[in-house]
Amino acid sequence: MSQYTAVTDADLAEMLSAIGVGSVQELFDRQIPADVRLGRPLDLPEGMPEQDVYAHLRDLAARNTGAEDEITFLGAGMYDHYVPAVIDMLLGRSEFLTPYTPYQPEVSQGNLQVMFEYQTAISELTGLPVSNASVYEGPSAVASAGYLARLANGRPKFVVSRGLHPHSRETLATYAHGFGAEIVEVGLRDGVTDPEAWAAAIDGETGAVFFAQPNFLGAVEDAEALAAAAKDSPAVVVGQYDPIPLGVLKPPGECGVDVAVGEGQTLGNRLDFGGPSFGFFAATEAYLRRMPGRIAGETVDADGRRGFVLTLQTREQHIRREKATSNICTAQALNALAGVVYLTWLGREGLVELGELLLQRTHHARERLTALDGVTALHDQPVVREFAVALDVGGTDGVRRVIARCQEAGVNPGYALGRDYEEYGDGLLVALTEQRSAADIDRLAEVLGAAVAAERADAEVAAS
Amino acid sequence: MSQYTAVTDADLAEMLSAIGVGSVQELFDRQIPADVRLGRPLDLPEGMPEQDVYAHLRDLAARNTGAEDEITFLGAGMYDHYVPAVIDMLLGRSEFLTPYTPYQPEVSQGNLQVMFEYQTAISELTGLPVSNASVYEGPSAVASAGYLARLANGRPKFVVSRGLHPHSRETLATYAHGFGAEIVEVGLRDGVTDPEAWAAAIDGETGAVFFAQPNFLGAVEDAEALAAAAKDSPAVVVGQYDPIPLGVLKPPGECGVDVAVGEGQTLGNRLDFGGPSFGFFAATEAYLRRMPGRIAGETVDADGRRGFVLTLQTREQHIRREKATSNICTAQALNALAGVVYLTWLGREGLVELGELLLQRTHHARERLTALDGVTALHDQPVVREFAVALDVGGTDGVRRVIARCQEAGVNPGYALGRDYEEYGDGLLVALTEQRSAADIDRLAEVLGAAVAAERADAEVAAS
Amino acid sequence: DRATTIFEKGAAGRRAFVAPKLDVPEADADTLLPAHLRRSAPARLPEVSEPELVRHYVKISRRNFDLDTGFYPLGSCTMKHNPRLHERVAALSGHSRLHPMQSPEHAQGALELMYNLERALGEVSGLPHVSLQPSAGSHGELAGVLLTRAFHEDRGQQRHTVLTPDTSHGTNPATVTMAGYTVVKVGTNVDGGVDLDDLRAKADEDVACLMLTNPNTLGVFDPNITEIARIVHDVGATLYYDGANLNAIMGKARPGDMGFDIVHFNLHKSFTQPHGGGGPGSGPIAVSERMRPYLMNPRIVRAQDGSFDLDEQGYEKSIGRLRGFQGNYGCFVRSYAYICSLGAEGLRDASETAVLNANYLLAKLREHGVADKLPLAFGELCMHEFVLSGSPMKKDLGIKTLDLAKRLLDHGYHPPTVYFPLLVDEALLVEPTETETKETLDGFAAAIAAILAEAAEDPAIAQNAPYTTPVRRLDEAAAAKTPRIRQPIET
Amino acid sequence: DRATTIFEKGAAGRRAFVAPKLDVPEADADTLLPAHLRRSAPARLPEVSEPELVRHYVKISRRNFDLDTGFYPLGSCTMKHNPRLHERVAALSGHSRLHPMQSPEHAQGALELMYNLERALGEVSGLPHVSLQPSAGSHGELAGVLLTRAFHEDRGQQRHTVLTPDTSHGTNPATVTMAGYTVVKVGTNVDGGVDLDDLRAKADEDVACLMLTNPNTLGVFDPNITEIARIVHDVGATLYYDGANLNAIMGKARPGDMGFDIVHFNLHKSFTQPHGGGGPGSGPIAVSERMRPYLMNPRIVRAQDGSFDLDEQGYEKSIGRLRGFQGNYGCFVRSYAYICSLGAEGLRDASETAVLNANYLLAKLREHGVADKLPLAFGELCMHEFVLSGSPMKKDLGIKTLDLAKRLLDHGYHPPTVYFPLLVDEALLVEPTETETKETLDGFAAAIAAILAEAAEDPAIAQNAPYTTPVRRLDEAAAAKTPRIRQPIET
Repeated sequence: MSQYTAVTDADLAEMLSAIGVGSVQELFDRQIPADVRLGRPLDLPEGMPEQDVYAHLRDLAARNTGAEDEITFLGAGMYDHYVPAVIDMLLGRSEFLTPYTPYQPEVSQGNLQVMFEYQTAISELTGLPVSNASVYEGPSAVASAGYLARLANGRPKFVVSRGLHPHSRETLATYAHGFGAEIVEVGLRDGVTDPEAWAAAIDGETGAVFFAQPNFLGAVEDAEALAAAAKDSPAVVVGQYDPIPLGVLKPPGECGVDVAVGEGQTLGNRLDFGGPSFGFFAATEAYLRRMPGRIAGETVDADGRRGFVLTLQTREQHIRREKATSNICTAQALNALAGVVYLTWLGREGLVELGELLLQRTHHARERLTALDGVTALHDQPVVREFAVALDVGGTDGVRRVIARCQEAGVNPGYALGRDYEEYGDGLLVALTEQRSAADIDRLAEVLGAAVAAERADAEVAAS
Repeated sequence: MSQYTAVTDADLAEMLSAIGVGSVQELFDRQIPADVRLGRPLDLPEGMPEQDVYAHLRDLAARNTGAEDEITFLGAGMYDHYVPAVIDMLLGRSEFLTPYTPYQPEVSQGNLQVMFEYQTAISELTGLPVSNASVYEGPSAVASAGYLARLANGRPKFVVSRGLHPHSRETLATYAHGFGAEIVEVGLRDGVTDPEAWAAAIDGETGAVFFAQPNFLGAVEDAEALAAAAKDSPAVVVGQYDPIPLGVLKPPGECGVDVAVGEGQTLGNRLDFGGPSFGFFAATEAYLRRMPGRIAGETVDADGRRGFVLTLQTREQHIRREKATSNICTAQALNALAGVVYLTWLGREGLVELGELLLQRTHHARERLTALDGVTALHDQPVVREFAVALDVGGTDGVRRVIARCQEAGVNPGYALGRDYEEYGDGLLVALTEQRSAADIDRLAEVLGAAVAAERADAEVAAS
Repeated sequence: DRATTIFEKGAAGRRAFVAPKLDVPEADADTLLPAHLRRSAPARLPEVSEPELVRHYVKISRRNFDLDTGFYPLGSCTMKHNPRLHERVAALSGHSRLHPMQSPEHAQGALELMYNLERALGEVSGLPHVSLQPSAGSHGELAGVLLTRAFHEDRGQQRHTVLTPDTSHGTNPATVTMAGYTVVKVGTNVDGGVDLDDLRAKADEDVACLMLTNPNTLGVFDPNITEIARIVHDVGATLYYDGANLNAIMGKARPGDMGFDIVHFNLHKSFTQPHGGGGPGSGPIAVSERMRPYLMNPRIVRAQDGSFDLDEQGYEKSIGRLRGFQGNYGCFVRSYAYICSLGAEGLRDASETAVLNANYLLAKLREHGVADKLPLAFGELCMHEFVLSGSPMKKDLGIKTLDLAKRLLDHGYHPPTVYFPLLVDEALLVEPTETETKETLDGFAAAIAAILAEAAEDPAIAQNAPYTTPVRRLDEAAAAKTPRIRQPIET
Repeated sequence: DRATTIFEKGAAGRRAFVAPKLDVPEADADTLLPAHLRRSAPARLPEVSEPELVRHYVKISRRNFDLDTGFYPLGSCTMKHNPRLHERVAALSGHSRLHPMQSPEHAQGALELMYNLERALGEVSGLPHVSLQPSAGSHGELAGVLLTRAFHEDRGQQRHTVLTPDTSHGTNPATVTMAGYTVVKVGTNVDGGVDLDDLRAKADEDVACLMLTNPNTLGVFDPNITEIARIVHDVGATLYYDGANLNAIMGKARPGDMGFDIVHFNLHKSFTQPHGGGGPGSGPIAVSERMRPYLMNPRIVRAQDGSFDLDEQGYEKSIGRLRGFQGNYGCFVRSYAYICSLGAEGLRDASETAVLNANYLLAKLREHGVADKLPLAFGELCMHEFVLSGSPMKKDLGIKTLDLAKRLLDHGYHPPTVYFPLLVDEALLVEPTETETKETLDGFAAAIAAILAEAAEDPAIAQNAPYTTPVRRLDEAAAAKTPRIRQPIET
């Protein structure tokens, strides 16, 4: 018996007697062949009282530098937005936290309605009529869009902008290798997808095209133009979107995008070192029955009252098995709840205000940093919440050292682009959220300026 | 309109029209005379977005040294026991967090049952048949017991052991000055209430006697003997108990105590810099109708189903007004909920195990510290979770400096008794909880030993 | 199902707690603690696993009505929305695990917070000297009356009576008695304010204090407040402000400017603490210059260098302590966060909206034509709350205020306060608060109208309500007659 | 009341969000973002105040059945108690606000936690090489089949089929297709295990893998597992272990010791994550030595000095990434805390009690004489779950398994999984888990018996159940026919 189990000695005697066995071990001995029974205790540490587990996990936490421990401008796919307290409270409610997938809709109306509301919010955000109730996260959502295209048109070629998040490109490649599709990558020019190379890459064998908005360098792409280039091909046009900038950016539904996917972390979810969060997945009406994952739909009960159910389940693995549109089962219901609560908390005006604020602060930060010695803009495209600069410090190793210098001063200046882009070895990707004030930007400029100067001085000394 | 109010411009127009006034200001102008209207904005800072309020409160928190920031042996009335996570979760539920006093029992059965269960738990803990549903906190519970005695027998003299918490003695004195009772203090000898002085102080004019178990020096009193000394007087025997040691100590109900009160913080409540917590208040049957505060009782509903209500309300201020047994209204329902959940979490065996563990660790810590140069026991009485030592460092200022030295090394060694007891100017009160391990005790011995030695060395230098 | 308590659940030997190991050399336990001091049998606490514990309390929690689920217009209690940010910031370990005996140098954040809160409360009340110590409003009242006693004693006077209007909260007279004074009631005039003639007749040199709420429990702001203050001060008494109704006037008027000497705040009302099923609360007091010397110690002081300290002797003529430590700090954190969130403008908006909502609800009830059955007890307008009299309803429809209240439960609303204030027959004290929407107020007014219409057809429906609640009407008389106040335990 | 969504609440202009002030010099917004890239009209999100938001979601939450309120024996889902400690530790800012791109030097605690968790999972499964990356069980399955593909390709082989038993979870065949293979079903023998003859017949050089659950979804531990492994390995295929049922064997038997090459864990099942209404989950995989080179990158490595790093090229023949970043770290924290709390002995106790509880419930149902209406589909005993067939019940009493399930809702229980596994007619898959008490199991068995007795009298009662739920039976066909999958918004 542990703190979580409840079989007292008296219970045990009664239970064994009812079953008709002499011991618990007998239940195992009679069912598991001796040669595969584990004849020893697991080689794991002894269990601990709650207070000690807490202390251990707290000690581990203390050995991480979180967003409360430094002024961070790290982005590159996840962003330190403020998560309002109502989200903690609602997600902590047993009623949302502990049920499973709403297989019994009569006692799952809370979850099902949340899904329905979430789908509505995503549909509004993307300007697309169809949303599922979430997939795992961003990059696998991109890969799932690839599988949708594979099922929809069977064409073997995927044209992928190099502006997509590196993890999205890698994940798509992993999936595509399985179901048999070939990736053609299109490079960036002036910070955005090279329009000519993009158009040239798309042909009758193209099953899907993929771009990111904004792209990994923070640049706003001309999504309409990218989509238009695929208009005459069979390709499914897939856009990977950062949802927060959609407060000010033209939505995919108005740009000719067929499937809009993306990372939902920024919508009310913690950073959590990368997960759990959720991926959103929205599409035009044409792909409704190709969608992966759960979808909630409205209906009525036996008394004619409004209610919600999981619908179009014939797409899903538990019904269709090998013919399913996806193998996804457990997805991210709780994280999607955070998403719709966050969007509700922001509200119609708030999302726009947030976007406009980021636009101004990002512009200001770009101005401030590119005014520093040794710092230049990597591109001049419009940016909403993230931008890239080049540091004249001799490439990726220099950039990494500059970052380390800044972190020593309590500022994390961003992401070294050289980790993923050889061609931007001197690149630094700087992200803003509403939690980074003008004062924080000043501090970044001060610390980064000093770090670049110090790095260059050290390099000179080393060279001399 | 703020984030918490919801009157849109359209709402406002409709509402004013329904009321028949032209503006909100008119509602005030017509009701508040001009000469007492505030004709200017309040001189307070501008409101802030949630993220900024969070950041501000976090910055303030960071400027405190909490029990997560040092190894602390501070006690002296509140103790750093581990608060299990189930308590946060249950207290955070809207259903417990946000209702008010259960004036409508039909929709307050949750709260009322919690009160009933809490009363049962306190009754079991104290061995007394009657418990109310909580009072504010420890020291005011002592004072409330004084008021009960005042109403019960009207005698003007309170005999108070100097072993009571200083805050309890001060609070009792403040209250007693109001309702007219005189305090006679009985000193300590060998760490416990001087039995002869105690017996001598009690007479026919004594309305109540007060002792603490364990007392402020951590010593276990002979409660039975103290109570017996008052047997032939009209006095109400009041014991102020620390609830955790009641796992191993003889309960007040078996010691001749009439009213047992105490600080409930240790039962599942946070330190919170001193509050909110709760005071418990238990008594013999004779005082049932003299009890202050809410009491829940069992009854049946119109269909014969078991239910709970506030009962014996004719004691209370909202019914009896100036004839009430107390003026208490809002008390500590949520903290008392933490108390009963904590006692349930510990369980029948757990409370005993905890007491035995503290007994051993406290003994060990006393042995370790009194083995240090310059550290001696202040008394040799049995101790359960706290003990007092004397530091040979020249009095209270020296003790304070020793404490500061220890804190610099990350250990808070305890409480300087000289803050409250002139006669123990060299005293240090050291408290244990289950969160202070043997390794922590070792560390304390090491740090305290070094600090005492350093203090004495400095004193020698200064003297020479 | 029969309600079962946690003591009726579980089984011998089950547990949620895992004890830390004995990690010190084991000494003989009986030597450490001799038998005559020892407990002979363990307290018969519940024996359950963690899953059982969680399920029990989650389940019974759902037998409560709560503010997050529905409208809770409980007059005089200010059941406004509780922002969840406050729970988050109060839980930060630098606040929640700060020991009250920590040295001030290591509690600078806490002391600054308390200092700032004192200043904010001083500004809102117009009384500059603040002590945060009292644990609740009633505790603040006791502080105020004991301050009054100290004030008079300091002047060599022994006064014996305290005046309280007949509209006052029950805590006022109860406090007066606890503080060793005798209550003298003052009447109410036709407008719902203090009867000035009665006051003048009773105000003499034996009066220590007049305790007043303004607006009072009728929701009426006393227009004669300046005159009242003059009368009271003329006989050398103090004027005490019961802050329960402060939510009506934040940023609009200040007790200090009206002539009050002492005010208590209910942080859990005006400054939105979760009410927790009846606590915790917090009842700071603010006082005028002449009452300052008697305030409770310790006092928070700020040094020249900006650092903070707790001065145990800060007030030399202090009445002393009213409780342990520094007060309900966890509550201070929440209310301070509230003040930071709203600022001056937000606090004023709160009071303005509270008064707007109350008047709108009153108007809406009139629109529904319920005024003849449930007339407003006094006046035409109201401040943040109003009192209806159910007397005509009882006479005409045969249902009492209690019946109306119980029937409201079936409509999904928490009823207003009933049978208070005492001077109004069949009183219904309604306080909607500023955080409710117009839609909610509309729905509530419609529900009242529907219940009255229903009663006109069949009063028995309301008389036997509620029907849809976890239990139906409970026998309170039986509970009081044979008190069963704890679970019997057999083993 | 009609269910109303958040989009039907509130009013234009209301808000819960207060935007931070523009604190930088304002630039011309249209210059920063040209019109052709701009949104022309805002997304029509809800407009509500914070109180409205809270009340809406609190209210609808109460329309869910949840594990903290009642028994939830949903077979194959392992609905065991969720310790609240896990939520507390996961919320610590050092975990919850750790950026996934933080440099490893600044994430040593996180990497150590993941490293320790990998080792623990390796020990529990008997397969030493672990990747925590997959987001859920189905994602782990995909990883496993893609690893299998890489394994064969590395040997120059293109195989085309994957074997799955007809008892398998639906995710298995769906995964096979996604990974570019063709499903070949393998039959079940009379004991509920794999039909060895059928397996031998189908196991050929074109088979890439056999995906198996053991115990399988019938709750049957396949006694021929060693022989099965031999057959599979003899044709050069891999053997995949679907870890959904791991809760039956922790500390008792290990997939690695049975001959499996790859196993996925459902942290949200065996290692108790809150299920969140359908996620998040986490689906780490563990593999044998020969599968190691193909594991997903990045790999957590420990240096000589004890420090940890993320090696993006840790596995040279890696199949690549399956998602962004390092996996669902928030889930790792919780499951790691669980393993720390229980230790070796506690995990074994969990599985032993899970199996004990399942067999006891089965025995109790027999005691109630329900076995003739709801016979056990296979065998005599079971592991942690068992499958009943409602076929005789349907024939004799006229109620289907679905009716029984719906009627259980009226008794306050969440029903078991219904109509799965597919090969059992009218299947009812019951998994009580180890965290339930004997009293709960007794109550559930009695409820089943009562429903059968009731149906013998009047089957219409169950046929039309439920009656006491927030809504009654819902028209799923209508929902699928005319999908309404979002709220229409007018303005």
